[in-house]
Amino acid sequence: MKKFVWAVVTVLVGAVLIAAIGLGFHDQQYSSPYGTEVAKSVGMITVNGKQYQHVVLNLVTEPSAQGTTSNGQIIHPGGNPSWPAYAVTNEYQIPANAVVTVKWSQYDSGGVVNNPYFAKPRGTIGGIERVNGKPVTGVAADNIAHTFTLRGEPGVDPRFFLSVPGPISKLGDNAENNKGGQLVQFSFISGKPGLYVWNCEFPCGLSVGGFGAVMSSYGYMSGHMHVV
Amino acid sequence: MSITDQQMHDSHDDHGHHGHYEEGGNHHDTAQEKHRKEHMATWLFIFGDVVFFLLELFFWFYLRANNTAGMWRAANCTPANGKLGPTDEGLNTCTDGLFNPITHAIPKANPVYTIIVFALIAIAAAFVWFAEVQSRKGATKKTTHPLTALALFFVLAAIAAQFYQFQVLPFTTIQGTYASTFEFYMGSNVAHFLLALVIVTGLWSRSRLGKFDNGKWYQLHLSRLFLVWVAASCVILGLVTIFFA
Amino acid sequence: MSTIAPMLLEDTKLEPKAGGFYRHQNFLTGLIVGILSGFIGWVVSLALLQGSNFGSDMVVTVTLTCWVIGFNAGMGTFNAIFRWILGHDQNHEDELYAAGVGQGWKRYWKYCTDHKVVGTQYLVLVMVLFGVGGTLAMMIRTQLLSPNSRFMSPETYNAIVSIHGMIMIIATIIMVSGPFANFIMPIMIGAKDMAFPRLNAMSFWVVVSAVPPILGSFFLGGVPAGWTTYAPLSVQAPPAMDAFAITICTFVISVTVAGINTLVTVLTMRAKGMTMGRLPIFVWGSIIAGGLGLYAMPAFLMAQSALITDRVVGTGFYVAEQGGTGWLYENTFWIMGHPEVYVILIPPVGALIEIASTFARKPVFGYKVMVAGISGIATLSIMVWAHHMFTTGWAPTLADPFMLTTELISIPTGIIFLCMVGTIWRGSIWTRLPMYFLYLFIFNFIIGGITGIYLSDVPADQYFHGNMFVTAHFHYTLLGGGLVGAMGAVCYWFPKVTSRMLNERIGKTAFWVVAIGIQITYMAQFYEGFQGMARRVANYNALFVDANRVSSAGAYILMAGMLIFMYAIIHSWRHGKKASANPWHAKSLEWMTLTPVPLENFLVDPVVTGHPYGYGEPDSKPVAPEMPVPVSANSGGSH
Amino acid sequence: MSYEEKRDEIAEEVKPIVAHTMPFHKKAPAKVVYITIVFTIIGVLLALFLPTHMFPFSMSPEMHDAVLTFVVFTIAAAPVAALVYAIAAYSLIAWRKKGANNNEEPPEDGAPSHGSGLITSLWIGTSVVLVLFLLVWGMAELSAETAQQSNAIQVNVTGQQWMWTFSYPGTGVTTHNLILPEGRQIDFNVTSMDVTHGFWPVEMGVQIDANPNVIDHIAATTNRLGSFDVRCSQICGLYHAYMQTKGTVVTNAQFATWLASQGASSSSIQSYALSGK
Repeated sequence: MKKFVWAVVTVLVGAVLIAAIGLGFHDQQYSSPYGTEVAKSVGMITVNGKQYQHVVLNLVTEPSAQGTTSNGQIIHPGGNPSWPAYAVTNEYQIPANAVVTVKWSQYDSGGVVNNPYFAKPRGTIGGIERVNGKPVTGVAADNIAHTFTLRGEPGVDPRFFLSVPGPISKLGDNAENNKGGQLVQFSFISGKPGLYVWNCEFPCGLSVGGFGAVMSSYGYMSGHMHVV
Repeated sequence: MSITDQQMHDSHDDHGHHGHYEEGGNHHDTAQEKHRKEHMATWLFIFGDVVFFLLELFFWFYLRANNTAGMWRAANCTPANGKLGPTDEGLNTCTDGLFNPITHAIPKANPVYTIIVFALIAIAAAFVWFAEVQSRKGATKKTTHPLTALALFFVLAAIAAQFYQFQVLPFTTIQGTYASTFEFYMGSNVAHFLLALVIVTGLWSRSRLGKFDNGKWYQLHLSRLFLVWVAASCVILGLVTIFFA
Repeated sequence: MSTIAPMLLEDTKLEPKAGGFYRHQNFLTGLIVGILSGFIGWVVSLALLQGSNFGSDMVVTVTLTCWVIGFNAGMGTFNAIFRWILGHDQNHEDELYAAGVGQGWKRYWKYCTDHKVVGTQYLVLVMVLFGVGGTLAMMIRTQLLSPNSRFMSPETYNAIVSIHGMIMIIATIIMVSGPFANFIMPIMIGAKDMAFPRLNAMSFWVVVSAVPPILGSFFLGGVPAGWTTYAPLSVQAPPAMDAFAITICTFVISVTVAGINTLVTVLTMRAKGMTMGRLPIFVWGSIIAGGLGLYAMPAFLMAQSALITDRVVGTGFYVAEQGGTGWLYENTFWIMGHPEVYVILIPPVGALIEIASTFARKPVFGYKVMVAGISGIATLSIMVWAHHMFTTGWAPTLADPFMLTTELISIPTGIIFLCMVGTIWRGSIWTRLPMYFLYLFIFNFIIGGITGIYLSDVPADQYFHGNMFVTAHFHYTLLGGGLVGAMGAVCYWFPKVTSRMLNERIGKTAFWVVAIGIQITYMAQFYEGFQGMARRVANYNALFVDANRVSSAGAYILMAGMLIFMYAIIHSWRHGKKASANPWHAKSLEWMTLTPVPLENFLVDPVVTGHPYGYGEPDSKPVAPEMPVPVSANSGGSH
Repeated sequence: MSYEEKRDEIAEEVKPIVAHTMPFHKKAPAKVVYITIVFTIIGVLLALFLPTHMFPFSMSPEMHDAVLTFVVFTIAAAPVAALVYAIAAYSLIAWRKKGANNNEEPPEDGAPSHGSGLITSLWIGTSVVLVLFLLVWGMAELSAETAQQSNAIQVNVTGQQWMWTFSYPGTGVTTHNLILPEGRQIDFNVTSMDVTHGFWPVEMGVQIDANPNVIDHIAATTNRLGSFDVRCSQICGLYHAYMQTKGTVVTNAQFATWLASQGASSSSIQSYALSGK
């Protein structure tokens, strides 16, 4: 009998140990210290004869993850200074079935996107985006810094899709944090409630396809969109 | 049931010729058993190395067959056409390994250095073989020591020549799969030569101490087996790089 | 009787000779020298290489290579080579010291040449590796408890999937070949040790040095490419991939050395009368697996060293832009990968045949057919690699021939089943713990084998490939078959290895929990596969949630079972009932010597007069359980 | 002391365990056959009725082939598995013995048989026949699937980290949601921008890797309206799990309308629809 008590104790100790290791793996994730950026409501809007709640979400892309934003916050404490990043967090929250207007300040340099499909805005209202206030149906495929590509998660709404390219900084290859910004503005109608992922489809990393390094590391050019 | 003579004979060789083998070694064994084991192990090691070697050849011929452009890049990857586009969406830039576009033709390796390298290691193997033959004839360290010293010299020369070839190659590893495979072959030569260096240094040092005197030739024999294989693999790789470039 | 070799029976103190620094080397010096050497490598490479192309990959590669070399230098792996070069060959006393005489428990932390010490070291290492791999498996199943799980990021999830896979592959390759082909196999053939005791110790400590790099990969960005690390994804991966590849290259050295050692031992060191026709099936399994490893591992070395050069010096073997192709990696990898599956499986199958014969109290059914079957599997396994590549687009015209060779493997596999159930048939089934695992093996391996048939067929494989069905299939074979067989082997040889009996009540509890856990976990995964869930995904469609929850629940049960089994081992090792020399009244040679087994195994050189399965034979010679018997005393059953 | 003397001395000291020849169990084989038949029937019934509940809805003859192959192979394998299970189970039930001394000592020995050439030959012969059947079945299915049909159309599939894009050559239309016309053989030309991906339109029952700088071909025929999943079956990095999308099979008229709505000219739609080889 005593042996069986000890066997149970072993199982419990093992389970606790494994759970502790699990927490270790868990804690290193989703580690943006700045929490979730929530879109601000700006009233109601009518699109195609239908009334929606209208919210505004601010995005920033910076060329150096270890630099600071215009608020003086370090984007990725301890991050690689040569890696670009979405600032200051990579977690966003928008309401479901609402019109979301995104104001995206893009400060990074760039080049040719792998697939010209991503040089055009996809899934935005009217199929357009505004670059510094000017409506355009796309950015030249060799003038792209990043894209904001949002898709429905497998469990939520796999048909939901949004992708918008951002042109390279006005400073070109000498891009600096918070300098030479391009303001990209676009609106889309959000999908069902749930957790969506977004990432960048511009090859801003190293190695094969430009998708190594920063692009394979979660939290710089990738993150979550909470649709509530 | 009694043990028959045949069964007694099955697993025990006769114990008669200790004189031909070096004494000592594993406390379980007679020298002859030790020789038999090490002989078998040497061949098994060579077997594993042969598998690796055949795969090296496979890499060479597979990549060569797969690519038609200079330096074995993809067929459409020529200086004139900087894009790889299997479908109309494809915009993979045709680059070297560092994202630089390919803009000029690159010469292939000079076979002279390849020949020098495999000649040197073959000579080293030949000296070890000669030392073994002499030792089998009962030679003393007066003969084996100079011979192994010469072998050591040629192994070192082969290593130096191989590194020199690295220096004078007209291409670098990143410039196409011909360059990659060629330099991989050279790397595998270096690895072999370093192993040979350890062995031949041992032979040289031990022959100086007279360890191969009085017909104790078996370590020379095993070393010779391996060195001949190293030389053979180097020669075959070299000829492949020359005739199937 | 005890006058034959008193020095070997008693734990005689051998005083270290003054000045022999190599006698003071142990795991601690290995760690110190390894870390120091790695640190120096890091500093130097950082100064010289960082900032150049592929800089961080170079730094990681140099640092970890320095660690591996340094650890082994500190451990004493290279001593023999230096001594050979200098002409200071070991004398008899040195060898006794190296074999651990007079060092008590400390010898387990040393470069000890005694095959029994090495076997025990391997047993502990295997348990540790299964603990690590199992913990990672629990992470995976926890992440998959729900769709949109936020337990881990996809990056960490991919890293865990990859390292779980590789750790488990390493652990399963050595799970029987390590402990039992080292501890038991030489005794089974009546040898005094392995053919090359120093290489034997080397094979162990080299694996030990290979473990930290692969675990370190978690701190280097994680390996995102699965255990197969298909290029070019693995070329794109973070520096963790360099650590992974260094682990593989190091591990290959260990398996190669161990394979050579096993083959030479069996081919040259059999006792008098131990003809090849009298070898226990386990010994056949060990040498066939050893030989197969000798064929497979160089291919792994080739695949991974070309990957390292792609990452570190910019060669283009697998990079399309430079003219390379991932198919080259895939071919080379599976030329290793399929034989490797049988390197894993054949030794446990051999052990289970021993168990079947001992606990059914019957000779092995069709000894020669069984050996032919195992050899047939090994031979065919080198000709089937491209069935892993049916859907890669490589050489579609080769689908038919590879379908043929793959399906042919079911013939020798069928023979193994025939011999197993044939041995049980009309036996006296003695239901001790090892026999339970034989039954579980038969149950699981039939499922694993039959699900393999669908995967061998190209039209069906086009649905099941890259799908959870494959995951469930190979877990049924490697865990449900291989690991279960290894657990049976642990139970069977536990008394010989530890001198104590395994507590069967705890063991049987563990058995039932494990058996049920396996069925729940992997049946649910088959179901996910039918439904169409892809492998290695951090997130899945809500449609799969039920099957995933069942599978995770099963995995937790499995974890509990494994922990109970671990407790049974640890408890029995410390407090178990003292074992007699031959508690199973078995007839093979390892039971004919004392427990604990003395150095050099036998007090009198054994002479074998028959095959080891003489159960139920009228002229069977008596078996002396506790005696230092000089004879495998059973008759030569004619066959 | 010589070896023989020592051995004889030990042999005298130890009490021999009496070998026991088990009586021949006349009815055992018949009973095993009964159990085998029962197990086989269970297996066949499961094979016949379970797959329809497990596999997703079939959208193509290729998927139908995969399910059919699963059923047929299960039926072929059922008797083999049943026989092994029956022998193991029967042996355990009929010949299980508790050992002496509270199960510490083994029971008496079993039948000293070393095997049977007849049974072994029968077993191997049967496996050879089964393997031949599997092979012939597989080859027949494979050649049927790879046959080119006259109404085939081309679809270019591009995998990249971590998206699928599909284009219809000549029309200039590119999409991330795969739209296919009904009743056509679709020739997928699959390639990748970066690493290896696995193009897997799940309910279409086919699968092929997308490799950089190579075009792989796979064909499937749409024989039903509806939607299906497209997943990546080859681990491809960070967002591998998210690299999936929906496909839809629509009527030919709807398909043409959709192409037009995406900006394809009517002449390009016309020539695309006739693009089959």
